[in-house]
Amino acid sequence: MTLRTYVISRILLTIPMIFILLTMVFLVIRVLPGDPVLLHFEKQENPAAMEEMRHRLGLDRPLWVQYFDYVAGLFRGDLGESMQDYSSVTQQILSAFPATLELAIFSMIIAVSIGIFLGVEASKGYGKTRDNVIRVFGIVTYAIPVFFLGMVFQMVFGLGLHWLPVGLRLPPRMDLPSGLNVGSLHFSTGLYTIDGLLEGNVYKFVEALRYLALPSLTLGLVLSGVFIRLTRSNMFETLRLDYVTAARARGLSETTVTYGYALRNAFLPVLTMMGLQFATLLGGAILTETTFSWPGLGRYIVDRINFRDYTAIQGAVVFFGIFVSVVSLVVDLLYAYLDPRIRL
Amino acid sequence: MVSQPLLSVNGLTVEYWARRGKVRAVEDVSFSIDKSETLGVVGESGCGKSTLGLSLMRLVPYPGRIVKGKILLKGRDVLGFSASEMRNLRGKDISYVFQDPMTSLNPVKKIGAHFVELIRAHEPRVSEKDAVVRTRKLLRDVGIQSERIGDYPHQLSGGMRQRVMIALAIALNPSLVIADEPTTALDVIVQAKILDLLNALRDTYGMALVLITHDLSIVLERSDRIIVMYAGHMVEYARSEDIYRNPQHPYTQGLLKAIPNVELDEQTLNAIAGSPPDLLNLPKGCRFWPRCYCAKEKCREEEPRLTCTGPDHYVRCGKYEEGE
Amino acid sequence: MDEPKVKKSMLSSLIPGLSSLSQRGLAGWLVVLGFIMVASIVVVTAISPWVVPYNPSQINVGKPLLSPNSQFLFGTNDLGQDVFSRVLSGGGIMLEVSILSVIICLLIGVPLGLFSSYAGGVVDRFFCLIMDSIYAFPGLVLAIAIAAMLGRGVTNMALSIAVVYVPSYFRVIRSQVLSIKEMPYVEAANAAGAKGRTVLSRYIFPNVVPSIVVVATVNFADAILTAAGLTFIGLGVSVDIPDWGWDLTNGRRLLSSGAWWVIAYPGLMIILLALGFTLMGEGLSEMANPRLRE
Amino acid sequence: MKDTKAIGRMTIVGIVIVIIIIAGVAGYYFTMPTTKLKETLVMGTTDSVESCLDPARAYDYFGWEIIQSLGCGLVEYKAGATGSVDDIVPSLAASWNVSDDGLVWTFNLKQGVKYEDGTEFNATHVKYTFDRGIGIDDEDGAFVGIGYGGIINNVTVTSTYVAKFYLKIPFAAFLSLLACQASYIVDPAYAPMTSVVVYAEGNARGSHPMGLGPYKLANWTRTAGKDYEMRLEANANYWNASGGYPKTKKMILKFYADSTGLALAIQAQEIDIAFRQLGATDINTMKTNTNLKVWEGTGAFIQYLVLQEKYAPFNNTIIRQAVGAAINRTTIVDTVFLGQAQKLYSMIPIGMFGHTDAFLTLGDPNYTKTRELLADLGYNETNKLSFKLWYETSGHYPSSPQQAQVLKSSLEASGVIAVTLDYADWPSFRTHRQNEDMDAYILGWYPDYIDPDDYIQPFVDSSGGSWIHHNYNNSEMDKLIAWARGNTTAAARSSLYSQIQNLMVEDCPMIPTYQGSAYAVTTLKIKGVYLDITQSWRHWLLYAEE
Repeated sequence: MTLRTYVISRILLTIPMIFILLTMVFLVIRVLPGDPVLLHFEKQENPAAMEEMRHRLGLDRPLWVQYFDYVAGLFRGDLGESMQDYSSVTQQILSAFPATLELAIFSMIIAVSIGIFLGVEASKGYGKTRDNVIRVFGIVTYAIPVFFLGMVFQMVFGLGLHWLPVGLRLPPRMDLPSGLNVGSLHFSTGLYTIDGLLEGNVYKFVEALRYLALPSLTLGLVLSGVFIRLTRSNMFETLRLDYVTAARARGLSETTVTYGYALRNAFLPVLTMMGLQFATLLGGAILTETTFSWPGLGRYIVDRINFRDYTAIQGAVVFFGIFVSVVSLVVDLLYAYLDPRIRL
Repeated sequence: MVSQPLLSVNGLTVEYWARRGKVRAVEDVSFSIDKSETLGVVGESGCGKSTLGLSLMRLVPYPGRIVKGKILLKGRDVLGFSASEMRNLRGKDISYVFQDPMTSLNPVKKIGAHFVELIRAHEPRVSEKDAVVRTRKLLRDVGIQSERIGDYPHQLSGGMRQRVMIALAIALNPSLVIADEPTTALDVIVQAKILDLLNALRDTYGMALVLITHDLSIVLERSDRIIVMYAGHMVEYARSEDIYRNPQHPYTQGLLKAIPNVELDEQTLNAIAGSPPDLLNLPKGCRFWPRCYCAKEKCREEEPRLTCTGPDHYVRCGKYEEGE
Repeated sequence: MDEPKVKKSMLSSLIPGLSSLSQRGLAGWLVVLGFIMVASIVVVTAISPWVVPYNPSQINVGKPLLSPNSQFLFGTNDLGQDVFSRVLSGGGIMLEVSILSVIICLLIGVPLGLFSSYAGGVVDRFFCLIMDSIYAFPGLVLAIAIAAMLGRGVTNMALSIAVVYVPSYFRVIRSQVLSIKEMPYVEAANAAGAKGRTVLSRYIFPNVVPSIVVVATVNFADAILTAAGLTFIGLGVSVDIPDWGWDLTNGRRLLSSGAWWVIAYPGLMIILLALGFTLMGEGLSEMANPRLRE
Repeated sequence: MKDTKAIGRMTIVGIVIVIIIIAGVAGYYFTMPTTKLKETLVMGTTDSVESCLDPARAYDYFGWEIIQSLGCGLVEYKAGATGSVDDIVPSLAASWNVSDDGLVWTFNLKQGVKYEDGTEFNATHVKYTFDRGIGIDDEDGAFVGIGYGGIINNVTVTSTYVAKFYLKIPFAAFLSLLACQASYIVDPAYAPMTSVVVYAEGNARGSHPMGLGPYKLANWTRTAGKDYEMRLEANANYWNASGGYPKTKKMILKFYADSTGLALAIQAQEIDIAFRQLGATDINTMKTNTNLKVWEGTGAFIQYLVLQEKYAPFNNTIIRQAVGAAINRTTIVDTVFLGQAQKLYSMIPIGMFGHTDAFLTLGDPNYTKTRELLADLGYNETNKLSFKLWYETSGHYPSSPQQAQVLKSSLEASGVIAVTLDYADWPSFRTHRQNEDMDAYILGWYPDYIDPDDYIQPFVDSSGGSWIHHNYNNSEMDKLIAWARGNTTAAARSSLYSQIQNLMVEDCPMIPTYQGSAYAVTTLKIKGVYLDITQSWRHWLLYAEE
């Protein structure tokens, strides 16, 4: 099948999934017990006020109407207004997202590079000590609660050795990076590392990295196990394939054989796994953000749960869902592009 | 007269160390090849002929290893080579054509890339451009339009891929090419073509050829000498016409009988009864006796030695041991 | 005719595996090791009421925040409770939640998987779509949302975790069934006109069991970690029951005062438990489908 | 030449890399900020503005803290106040007087006071402020919460600089009410009459209606509905600018998710000031830290145990007293707060006039009394009085789970009481309170205005205390409260309050447990920290000393 048809079908597949997801979240939030409006008020002595709010949030309408409003709103990119301070949930989420994105990207980079490196190392000898050690390492990292690892890092590298900061995204005294400013036009990504560079301020960039180090290392390490395992097994499979032996028989160097032949083919499954693991990663991000007081979406959800801010929780969860689906879509398309057998 | 052979193998023994014990896939094999001559290696699957082929390039897959023997290429002991020396040797002095062309090319690399990579790995000073030029010529030599240089393996037919493999094998015109069942994965018409191509190239490039196959008929007319292997042993080693006219080992005779003979209108095709032994628990004595029509008490007791029964004719069978 | 043979080959991947572990190399040892870890933790938690040196919920058994010493092996927490006693008896919640959630998953995922894949066609496609969309979703996020809506308590935690992991059961079962459906003896049975239910229960289900065991084992670890996560963001259980999850959460406030022992020990226990199950799962799965065995 | 081509590529790559590295290192040192500005202080907190900075709605500690720096009231408490009326000093009002019936208050305003944008302040703005606050009648807001509508009848402007307040009831605590941040004057130019001013991204000035305060809001960034960064800059038009206020020109406020983050930051000296809410253990560790100064102050925050009188067991006064006698306040203060709090035996905080240790008569604890009281009702070691004690888990009050555990153990120490703990996040907790389905629950109270009335009327007055839903009402109590409110002489009021407190002990509708102390931690060079009973955090008095 051609790339075009593949892309189209893949996108078509994504749409119903997102819809199911939306519906699921809606049901979870609306159908499960608890009256959001009641929960909002300190004193519930003024039924008029509660009615007014119920109306304002459209909760006085029948469920199916609410559902359609909600879906329609989503298409307008409107996730409703926070029940705690009536401000736009969309705006709140977008303001929190860059922090999460930055954390996610760096964690993923760390996880994948650790995973691939160790996976390849392990694959250099099945059942040898090195292999087993790496394997066990992978299994152990998988079994560590991410927030526990985070706290340990905070204690060791933050409190103990004073190497790295353990909270926030930049030193308190430092102004937030402004991003790119050319004359009147202003462009910033909200990713402090990138904005720092755009601003041409290397110091900020470095600081941003320092503050990013522990959180992303924590999350990346916990996630690396999956990639180690996957790379390892794929490497073993590809390393036994004829074309690898053939390459050796042509006298190509081990590096070329391992990376150019074995890994290049073992990498595609790893790529798909990246797509899948992104979901896990965002889950872990919630806990990591809470541990490192990282001002991202994860902490947003946790805060809102404490406020019982239904619209916000719903919005954030949906946003996560859509984001993940989009990422996995992109990854799959990338896969299709990278794998010549699908491309064409 | 003592002219040094291109490759001479002496008492080569290869073992696989599986969890359940050691397996001798190749045991005490000795032979030699001269420049631009063809050696056929024949035997049922699992007789160790592929292992033999690979071991010549020290590519025996884990957990196998060469435990005994000597491999002399132009007088230099290959087993003594360092890793880098081996790399230089592989593909440049000896090259290998694998059984299944479908899986022998890197699916994510273009055809051309394979060549360029190979050439520049061995001749780093060659520029990309020149490498490409050479590649086009090589492809033409093996009968593929050079436009295919930009294709991916999966875009080529099996036969074409095998041609590519061959082209790769001869790219640095090595003195020896080992072809391991180069045609079994292909359909009959293509088979002949590929084999002829190999022969043609052998003549033009003047290289020696080791042709490994399970099909005696293929090697009979195409090779100068033939090794017949059974259960890791070299049971007979002789010039092909000797093998054809006077096969001495019962197994060889069996193989010959199994070839459909066109001249005879009266067909008596009788395959050898039974199946090769499990290398993990070999029968005591001669490894072939359970299937041998003329097995004697002695065969069950002691393992026969390789005996010379004529000019360049060696057999491993009790019948021909002196004292008979 | 060759039904018994196939059946055996599937099951043998498991039962003899357990019997003759040592020959299974690393895989075998993984299972043994994991089993020992889990078993010992379960036992400790079970007998803890009789062996704890102090009542784990009793405050001020010692001064607050004593570092580990001869009297309090693991030190004391901010309320002067004995960390050691709490570590011994704190596994209850984790185990309850994980066991419960795995049971729920089995009860929902397995039948659904069997049915859907055996029925095939539209039904199958429908279920797959739903399961995939749950599966693709950030598990913890979903669990948190559901748990937050359901409110506190072991059952609710287990439920919210189960929802997230049912798909992984579903998928495994399904892929298994699809392959087994093609097995000659199943087709023979179908040809012989056996009823769908019979085929499912007598021919297919027994062969799915090994992979179910594997999934469940691995899932235990996930369940435990998720439960810990839920507790960490305050969706756990009431504080008068000692619980590692809560101790970790609580210990976080004490981090800045350097009281490492308050979190270290409960943290390690959670790791041990999760690790135990992961090791078992790893070993079992390698036995069930020996891809890389020589 | 083939080679040169190959080599060429390599060298180019190499050169590029080298250049990047050099540029990077150079850039790093070039852009490294030079020594930090003296006139800027960085303060860290775990607080965050809950809804907005508009007095018409803001009803949270931090919202008020900022409002106080951006705005001004007619009167204010002088730094170091103890809560007595004499501590209330003129701010925007130069002087004032009250009619004998206590129903009419007249304020003469300072003249020539300007808003930060230079417009003149006058009496109409006073009227505007209160009409607006009462008019908007925001259910979440302080005007409703405190019940301005029930106190103020209307405000009139008699001349440019004279405003008159007509009250519905004689209200002794009126000055303290005006001193609280909800009564701060708003700038009509920025405060629409009928709607609340909320956070506007990228528009700090438009995000609040104040403008008479020592500071201007230079920048306010919220992410994820929480404060992310705030910058205060001196307001040149502040009426007391001539007096050298604010002492520090710039204030940067940094927001931490939790006490741990804040503690780590101040320990690393990344910030100059850490205020609210550091954990008790953190305070202790920092007391031993020679690079930090720990400031301690009286707190006006109290916590107490509410007993649901709607149904058994606590519909029985004896049982309530029995429980009241079984509270071990020492363990709460020492174990949960490591001594950084005070045992509280009255709803009126220690250090405020009218306070008596009324509940001490029940004992602290007096388990024999508990046993006796319960024995008559047939409770004993075998048949224990058992009930559910609820706590909240949203961090709305400091270390609620710990308190709950301590309370449980102290109650059970009596041997005749069995407590099971249950919890809910704050909103659900509130709803449970409304539904009146919690046997006993922990609540806390930050004062609105600093007066005994604010610690009595909202709790045990049948109308004022209805929000607690403890179903306690006692006409006798209501009468006493009304008198205490109306009376203007401090002496008479304190005697009334002591009667009220004794009556509370008899009825035991709620049991005070402790009074929090306020703590701030700063680096050694920071001066001008005042932690008095008003709970006000006065940014404009803070300064760093060389």
